[in-house]
Amino acid sequence: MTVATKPRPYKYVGTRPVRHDGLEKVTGKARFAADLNMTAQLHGAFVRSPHAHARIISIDTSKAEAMPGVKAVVTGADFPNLDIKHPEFDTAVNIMARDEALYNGHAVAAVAALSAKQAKAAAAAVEVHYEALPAVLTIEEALADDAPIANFKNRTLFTKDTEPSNLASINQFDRGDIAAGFAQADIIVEREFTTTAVHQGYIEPHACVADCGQDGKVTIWASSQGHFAVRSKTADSLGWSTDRIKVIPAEIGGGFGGKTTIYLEPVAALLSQKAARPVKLVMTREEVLRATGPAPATKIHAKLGATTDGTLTTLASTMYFDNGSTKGYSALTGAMSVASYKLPNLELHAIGTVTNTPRSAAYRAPSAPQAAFAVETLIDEIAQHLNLDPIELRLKNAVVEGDLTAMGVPHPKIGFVETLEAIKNSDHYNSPIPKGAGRGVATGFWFNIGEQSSATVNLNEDGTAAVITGSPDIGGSRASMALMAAEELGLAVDRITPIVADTESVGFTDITEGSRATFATGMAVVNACRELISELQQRAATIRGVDIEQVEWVDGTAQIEGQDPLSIAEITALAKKTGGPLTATASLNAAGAGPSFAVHVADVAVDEETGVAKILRYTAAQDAGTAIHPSYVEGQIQGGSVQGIGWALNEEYIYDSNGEMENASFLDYRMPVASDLPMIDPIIVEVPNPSHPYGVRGVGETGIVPPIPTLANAIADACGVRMTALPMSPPRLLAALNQRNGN
Amino acid sequence: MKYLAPTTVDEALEVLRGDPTSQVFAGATDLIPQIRAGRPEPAVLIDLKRIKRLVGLNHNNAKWVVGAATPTSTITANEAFIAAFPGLTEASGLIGSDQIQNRSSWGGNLCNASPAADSVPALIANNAYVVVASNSGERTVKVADVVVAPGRTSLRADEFVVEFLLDDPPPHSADAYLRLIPRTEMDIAVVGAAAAVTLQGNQIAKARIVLGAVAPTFVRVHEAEAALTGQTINDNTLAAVAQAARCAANPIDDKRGTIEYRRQVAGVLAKRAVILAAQRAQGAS
Amino acid sequence: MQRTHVNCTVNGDQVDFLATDDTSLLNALRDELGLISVKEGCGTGDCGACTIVVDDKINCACLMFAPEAEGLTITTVEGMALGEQLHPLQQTFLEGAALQCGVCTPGFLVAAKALLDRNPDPTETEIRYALAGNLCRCTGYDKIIRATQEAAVQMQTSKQRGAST
Amino acid sequence: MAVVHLQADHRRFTNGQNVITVEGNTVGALIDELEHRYPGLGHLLTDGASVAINGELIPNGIFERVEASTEVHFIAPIAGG
Repeated sequence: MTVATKPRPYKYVGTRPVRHDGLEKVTGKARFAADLNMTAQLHGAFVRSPHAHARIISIDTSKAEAMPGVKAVVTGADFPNLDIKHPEFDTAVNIMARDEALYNGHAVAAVAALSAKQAKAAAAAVEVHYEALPAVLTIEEALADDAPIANFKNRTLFTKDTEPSNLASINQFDRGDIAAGFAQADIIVEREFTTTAVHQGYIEPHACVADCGQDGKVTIWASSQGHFAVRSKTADSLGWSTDRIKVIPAEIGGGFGGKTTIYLEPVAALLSQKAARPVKLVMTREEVLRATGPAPATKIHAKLGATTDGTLTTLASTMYFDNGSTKGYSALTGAMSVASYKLPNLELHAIGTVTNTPRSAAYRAPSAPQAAFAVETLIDEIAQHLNLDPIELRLKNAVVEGDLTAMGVPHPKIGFVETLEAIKNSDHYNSPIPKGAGRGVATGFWFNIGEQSSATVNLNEDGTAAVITGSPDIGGSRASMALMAAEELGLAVDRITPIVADTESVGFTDITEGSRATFATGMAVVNACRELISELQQRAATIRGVDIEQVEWVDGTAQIEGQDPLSIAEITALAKKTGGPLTATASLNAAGAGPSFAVHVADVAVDEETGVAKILRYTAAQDAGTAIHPSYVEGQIQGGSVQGIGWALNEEYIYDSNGEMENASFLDYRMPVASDLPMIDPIIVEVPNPSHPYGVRGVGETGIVPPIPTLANAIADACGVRMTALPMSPPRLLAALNQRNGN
Repeated sequence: MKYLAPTTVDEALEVLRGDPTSQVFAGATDLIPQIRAGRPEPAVLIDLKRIKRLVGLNHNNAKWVVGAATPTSTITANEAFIAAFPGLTEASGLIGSDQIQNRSSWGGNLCNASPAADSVPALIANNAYVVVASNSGERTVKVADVVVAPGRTSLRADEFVVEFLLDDPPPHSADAYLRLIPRTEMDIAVVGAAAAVTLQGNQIAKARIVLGAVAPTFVRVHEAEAALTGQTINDNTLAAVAQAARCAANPIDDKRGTIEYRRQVAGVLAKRAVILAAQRAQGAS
Repeated sequence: MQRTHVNCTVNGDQVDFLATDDTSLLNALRDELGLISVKEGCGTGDCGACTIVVDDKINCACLMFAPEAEGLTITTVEGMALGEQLHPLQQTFLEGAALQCGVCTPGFLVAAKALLDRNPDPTETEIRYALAGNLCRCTGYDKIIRATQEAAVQMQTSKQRGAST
Repeated sequence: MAVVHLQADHRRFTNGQNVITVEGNTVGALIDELEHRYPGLGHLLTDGASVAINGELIPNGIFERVEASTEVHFIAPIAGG
């Protein structure tokens, strides 16, 4: 279902063609990184720290090197030591430990051998002498007065501190006067929330193949969200110049933020250089869970005040986000994501911690779901206390264009109110709550970003086209690029081939993250098409012997008054005689990313004897700006919702006292399966972003923000318990029910 | 590692005699993940699925003989078996996804010796036996006596389970199995409870109640059985069943559940399994 | 290292390969036969990305030793289309946008086909449980369930049409 | 000359001031001037902040021209997943 603010004026944009890469994916031909094999290829394996924190005294690789089939071994000593202030310092250290192992699972050496089995055996034969150091595993432990230092190279961001500390970053945002604000409030609710680390859970483990030539140049086939970033991070980690590295994007089997950073590529490149043969590295699922980025665990204290008419006056919150082994921005983005309400008085403290757990990575609207869990729960409680409809209360306080975000900048044109109204008017919200169940509502927001993108559009001799970009396609973006090009050129979408090109075949393009691909790369595609259209007009003028001013471009044809129109195919057929090939390239650093808002509603039944929560019905509305390919916009909304549902109900990192992850498998890291869920009904709201030629906002991230509080609020409605710790798994929910019952 | 697929029990025994560190397997759905997780690799893998006697169900003279390597999906597709043992069917059908169901077997589920195995509480509740083969001949053992500790069975290294024996349930009898997992599929039981009851009029003439995943091995809840015997199903008897199950549970805290949770839910599931089994028994001939 | 010569039928072809005895069938299919649709998402039977049909029943290829394949008939998604004619499920997955990254798609298609072969008219709940052994992290399953329902309808309709002519 | 809005984090450099009028024709010049007046702040604004001009996030801020009435917000960096 789509709710648009005005009728759609487009011929192709907004239609649902079969995606161009679909056929390969339903016939099993699509090549992901682990599917690629090179002649004379070696297989790699890692040696990983069994300690959560240890000094690496020595590494003896001699036994491993002497084993059958072993062709190369690398350790931290083979990598350059970056300056501690280098932006990729932490990435490089995370890829291969130097003198300090920072978490259980941290790579300390790697081996390449003829077979994967030989590599594994050799990795087991690498002798590492560790001196175990005291470890900190939780936010509380990191903050304790006598806490050991988790990472001796960590310096706190946004401070002048030069000594190691367990704080990753400290930030504060404020406006108004919170003391006055709380004094003005008639009702104040205050709670503490905790969440554990969760994983992005992409089904494809990290994989790459690197082939280093005698000239020292390496070609890397990688599954990533951004192959230009793979190139730059690999170059930085190795101290190589960028021109030595070419990265060819393989199909990517899910990322959700987790493949915005790298783990394997510099190691594969170095092993390949040492062995003078191609090297393939593929992580096991256990390695993925133990050694790649989860989303941060959090501890959030929040206090919210409102007047009896439901006006939110004041929010004060202290948010701790655990970055894992190295610093990051998680706390900052978490705190900034609390931006959906006018809230005249605000004070947010955002503190990142460092612990001896895997380095956290971005995960879909990074840090916003945790913050929304806190704030949207408190809003629900206020609505409950004041006996107000939760949507009405939010409508009363919802930000509109010109209202300030948490960081103080005014919002551009946004569709929060429209999205709230879409749920308010939905069949779901107006249906009776099933007997014995509860209903919850919550909202979410994500900024979305622009960044750099490039696109080249080539017209072929027969008038078909290739649209070449540098944005890896993780959720159908190739189809979106083709649709925008089709709309611009007036060319049927199946006559356009969208291509994701390697780092040497298209202009620099930032990572597919921050819901930016359709927005920013789409803008580059549109710009290239527009340049191409001027050229087509020029060629048409030449063919017909008229001035270019007399040529109009209408619906894929050059129109000249009094003459038959010229189609693209007719113009390209004469390209050789009118000036050569028809091609255009555009690059940009996109401004004007439009925030996207989501509002979810869920009906949940709770088995009060076992603590099992079952979702009976789920509806998710989100402002897409404009849905270029509505099916894939719905897919983003549905996928984000279900990741949020998993986070809410069952997903969690469980460490033993030594910091070893106890549930590093898909059996015990419990992501939702099909039978856990109802249909996820999507409602696309369209409030176009004025800064994009087609009004795109970007839809990838916001969908994961509301589910946690939506389900927490539904559970509260169903059985009267306020869940403040994730996951809301059966043992936790039953314990809360027991407490409610006074047991 | 060496793979062998004998076609007779004797051939398999011969291999076992030659190398007692050999590992027999049927579906390998537990074995392969265990090897991946670092369990020592056996020198010889003995695939039992090519031995005809180990695959299939037979129903003769009110007795069921089920090959130890029979895929659980074969068992749960047998209409007569489903009618006779709805609870054991449920339990067998809960061992993993459809993909796993086509590989998993009672023999593997039992000999993996996890206290969380789904089929075993229901087999014990139905008083099942196994035929165990060794070079000194065959012997019959109660399923209840096979698992002695987590990961450990009472079988000797040169023995393996050939088949399961079950009697048809007496008239007015039925069974049920319930388990608690956080998801709806693809999990290991946090608590499992099986009940088999025989009715005489409105009263329970006989009951067997067995818990899984709440102690180092499976727990027969004799007190609950005693509380039911000669009684009707009512709030009092059910409360007694739940109380007895909670007391019988001796669980651990681990990544799958807490002591408190397992104990409490053992009571809930035991009670619900009894209700379900009794309802079925009322409808049974 | 013990290697076994394995003969089996894969996607209708008689094939043979040499496999180290402890190799998983997943690795043998990928490395020896080039069937890259069989993906390793977990290696422990928990994600279904390597779902294949073995003698008419779905299995996780990661939970089989390669020598077990001797004499068996195996089908992967590479063998699902009839020449250029996609299986109705492949068509409805494409048209219904039932895939995003596509890495779990082959496993889902194989599992869904096995379901429809055995139960041509499944309920939504039956589909959800039949596909519970396959993890998808992109779609939230919604469009996969709908595409399977749609394929069931199409297959029923074309069967009826076939029967009436 | 422009009106610069700083976040709470930056105020420790500016004795608590969060709205400051600064001389300069470009964002870069504003940063230089702020660094001159409040040593350490410039580094934070260059490496650890995004820039919004009259409410719109500007990706490559330092060369952006500013006028007397321009509102410049230095805000925390935003990424995505």
